[in-house]
Amino acid sequence: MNTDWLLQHSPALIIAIPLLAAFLTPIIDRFSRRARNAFVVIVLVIEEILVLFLAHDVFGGNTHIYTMGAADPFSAVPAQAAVPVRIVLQVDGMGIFMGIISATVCLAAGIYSLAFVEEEKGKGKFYTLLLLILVGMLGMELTGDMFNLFVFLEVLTIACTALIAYRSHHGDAVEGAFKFLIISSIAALFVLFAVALLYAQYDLLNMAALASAIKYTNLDKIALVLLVAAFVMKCGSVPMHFWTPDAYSVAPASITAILVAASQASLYALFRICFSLYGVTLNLATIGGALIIFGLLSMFVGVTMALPQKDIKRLMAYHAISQTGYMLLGVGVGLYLLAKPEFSTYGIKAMEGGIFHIINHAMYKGLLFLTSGAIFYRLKTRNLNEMGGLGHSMKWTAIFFIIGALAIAGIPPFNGFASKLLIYEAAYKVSPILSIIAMLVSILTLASFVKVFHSAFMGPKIHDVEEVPKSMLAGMAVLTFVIILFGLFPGWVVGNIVHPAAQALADQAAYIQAVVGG
Amino acid sequence: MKDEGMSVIVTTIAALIFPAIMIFSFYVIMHGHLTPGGGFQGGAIGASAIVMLIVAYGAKNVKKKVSDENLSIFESIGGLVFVVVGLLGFLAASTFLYNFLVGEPLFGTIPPFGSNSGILNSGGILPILNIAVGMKVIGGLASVVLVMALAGGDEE
Amino acid sequence: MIYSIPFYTVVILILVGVYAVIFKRNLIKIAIGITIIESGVNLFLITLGYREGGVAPIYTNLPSGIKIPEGMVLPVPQALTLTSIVIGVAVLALMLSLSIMIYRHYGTLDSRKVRRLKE
Amino acid sequence: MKWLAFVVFAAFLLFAAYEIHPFGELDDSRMDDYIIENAQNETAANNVVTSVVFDYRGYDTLGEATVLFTAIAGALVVLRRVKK
Repeated sequence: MNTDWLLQHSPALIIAIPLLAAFLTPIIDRFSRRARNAFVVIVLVIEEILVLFLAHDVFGGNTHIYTMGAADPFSAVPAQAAVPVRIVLQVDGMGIFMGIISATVCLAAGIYSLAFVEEEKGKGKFYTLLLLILVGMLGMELTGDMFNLFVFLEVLTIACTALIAYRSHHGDAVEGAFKFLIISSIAALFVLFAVALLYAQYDLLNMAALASAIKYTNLDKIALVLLVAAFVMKCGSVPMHFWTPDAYSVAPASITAILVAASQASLYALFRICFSLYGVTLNLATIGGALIIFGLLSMFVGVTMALPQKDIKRLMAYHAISQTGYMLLGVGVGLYLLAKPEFSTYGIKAMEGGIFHIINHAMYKGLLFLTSGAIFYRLKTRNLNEMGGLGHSMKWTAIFFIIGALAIAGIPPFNGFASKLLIYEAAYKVSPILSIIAMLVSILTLASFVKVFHSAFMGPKIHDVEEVPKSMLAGMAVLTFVIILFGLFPGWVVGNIVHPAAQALADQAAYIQAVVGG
Repeated sequence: MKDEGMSVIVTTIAALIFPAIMIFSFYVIMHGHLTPGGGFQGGAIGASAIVMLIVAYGAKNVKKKVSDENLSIFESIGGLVFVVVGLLGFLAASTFLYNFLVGEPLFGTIPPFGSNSGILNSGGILPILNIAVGMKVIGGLASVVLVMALAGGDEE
Repeated sequence: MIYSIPFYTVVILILVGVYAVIFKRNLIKIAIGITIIESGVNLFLITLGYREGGVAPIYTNLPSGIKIPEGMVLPVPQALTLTSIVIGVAVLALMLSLSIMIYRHYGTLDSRKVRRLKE
Repeated sequence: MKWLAFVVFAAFLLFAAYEIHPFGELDDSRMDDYIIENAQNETAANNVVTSVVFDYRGYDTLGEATVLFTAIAGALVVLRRVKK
């Protein structure tokens, strides 16, 4: 059991361990609830450690390849064949970066759920599905195969739907889940159709091999349009954003936090398709421009819709749309500038901003949803008008909320500021108007959260409630810790985590080389 | 018609052909590596046998014999077998899901290249995975239909 | 043109499904629409694997005189189709469960009458 | 508006069907030819489709079994009885 062996096999283990645990959970649940809770938390912690362990090596500059079922995991292309035949897991900086997000958010949400989800008959299934969401996200993020991406997209979709509808005795939960499922399955069928179009021409399913063979025929362009449309739908950007508030607001809070990470997995897939599959030879400025427009619209529509909301989770869901806009803006500006040689350093910088914002957003939006869940846990309402004076009794929740709110508004000591600054700087190179709009949205975000804070936590004490249970506080503390850590050392984080991820996306040749060339 | 199920003729015939369908399902699963078919197809056939019982006898009567909980445990075991075989592939040999039984006495006979009449004892891990998936599909589809039938039943 | 009839069939199937999803109000009809789109995509996958005059890629009792590999149809699309059919069944199962719950809460399957969520 | 989207989508699909290779004449089949030729030796099974499903793309099948498991767990969660 040496570390080299573990490192080589960790891509497969990262998928296999939660999957095994998911199959075991219903069986353990029959014997003891306590054992099941301990088991789930231990699995989530092991998962986090494994992901960080692999990430440490990947960020050192190694891209990991793992060929499923082959005699040698590192040779993707068999000796007599010219192309990869089996499914290849390909872990580069960007993939494992998203893996860190997924594992961390699931860990926090898992701990939080111990007390949050009321003890009832279906809780064994709740944890099974939570582990399956983790499997789906990690499967999407580590895979190097188009059809496999589709399969894990479906795992993720179905597990998410089931958990959105977890409180199925409320009609609106089932309804939000139905909407989510319709949109997601149409998106998934688009992806499948696009995969079939690519397969028809090149007889390949491996992304790296496809990227090296692709010829930009009309069919490839159709496939690109379908893929982009599908993943834009799934990540909750503007033209197809209407499922987001419905689904986010009805799910249990811990699941909403995971849903944020899950829609970012779709965002990751979008970036992977644009950069690694279609890559540099495509007209980057066009795609970049499209992403910028999607981003701006999402930012603006999200924040303006958020302002009048009375339901705390709907409000936060609209902010999630607006924050997705920042990520699209950052990466879109990056693409746009990379196409112009004189600005390419700013291009990388913009992408770093966009990618850094992904992890920041997962952390602070996750934290905010968890705090809203804490309020719901005590008051049994999501309506802002019925809240008030909670600052007196729920001190820790209030503190966590302040940290999250300041981070989302981009106030200096917290992590949101670091990533937004990178985006502002680079967007300024494209057009000053972009930066101004981005800042304006930021201010509106702050205003909106000040309003929430005021109506929920300030004022006279009207509700006689206690602080939430310890495990919920622990779940929130995990995310707060990450936020503060990133806020205090943004330079280190950008240099050692975000930069390798951005580099991995921008460098298509290395991505192809890892599978086909080696 | 609600809970009691259908007439005597229907229930008797259903009970008679139930074992035949299950045997056919097992045949399709076991010959998955030789003829068209496999775990999913055979599993779907087996699940349809149970669905036939649900239709003929009524969901409540079936639930007395096999509860949906038990069926979903059955399914979990199928999934576990799949993952464990995958993990064995990588503990015993090289990678996750490696076909480590090729060349071994159990299921390991390599058939002669080209047309042959089929050797049941071949296929490496494929027959085992077929059985695992078959268990999964029988348990899964039957339990979901059972739960839906029960959910639709008690309207009042 | 005449040789591409399977592809046009695929297009028609997908369009029928999309029509049902966009214009129909009944939740069960929407579910059926998604299933039809899915059949279309599955049909597309399986037609991609056809090779002129090919037989099924199974060696058991293979007729003599078949050229390998040119005389066999492609196996990978069949495997992909199998996978996507099962995924479709899974999606359908969940969708129908949700419809049952919606019917239980609202007593209707009409999507216009179910929108209690909007403020 | 809905009709416009529908018509655009239809034109889009028809264009794809027009562009694709004629039925039965493949552009490329390297990966599948390799599988057909080597499946018997590598997986010891006569049925090439089964060897693709469980061996070459066994990981997909694992994912698919997971999808089924997930959906059924989901259906059981959604339809479970909650005491009011």
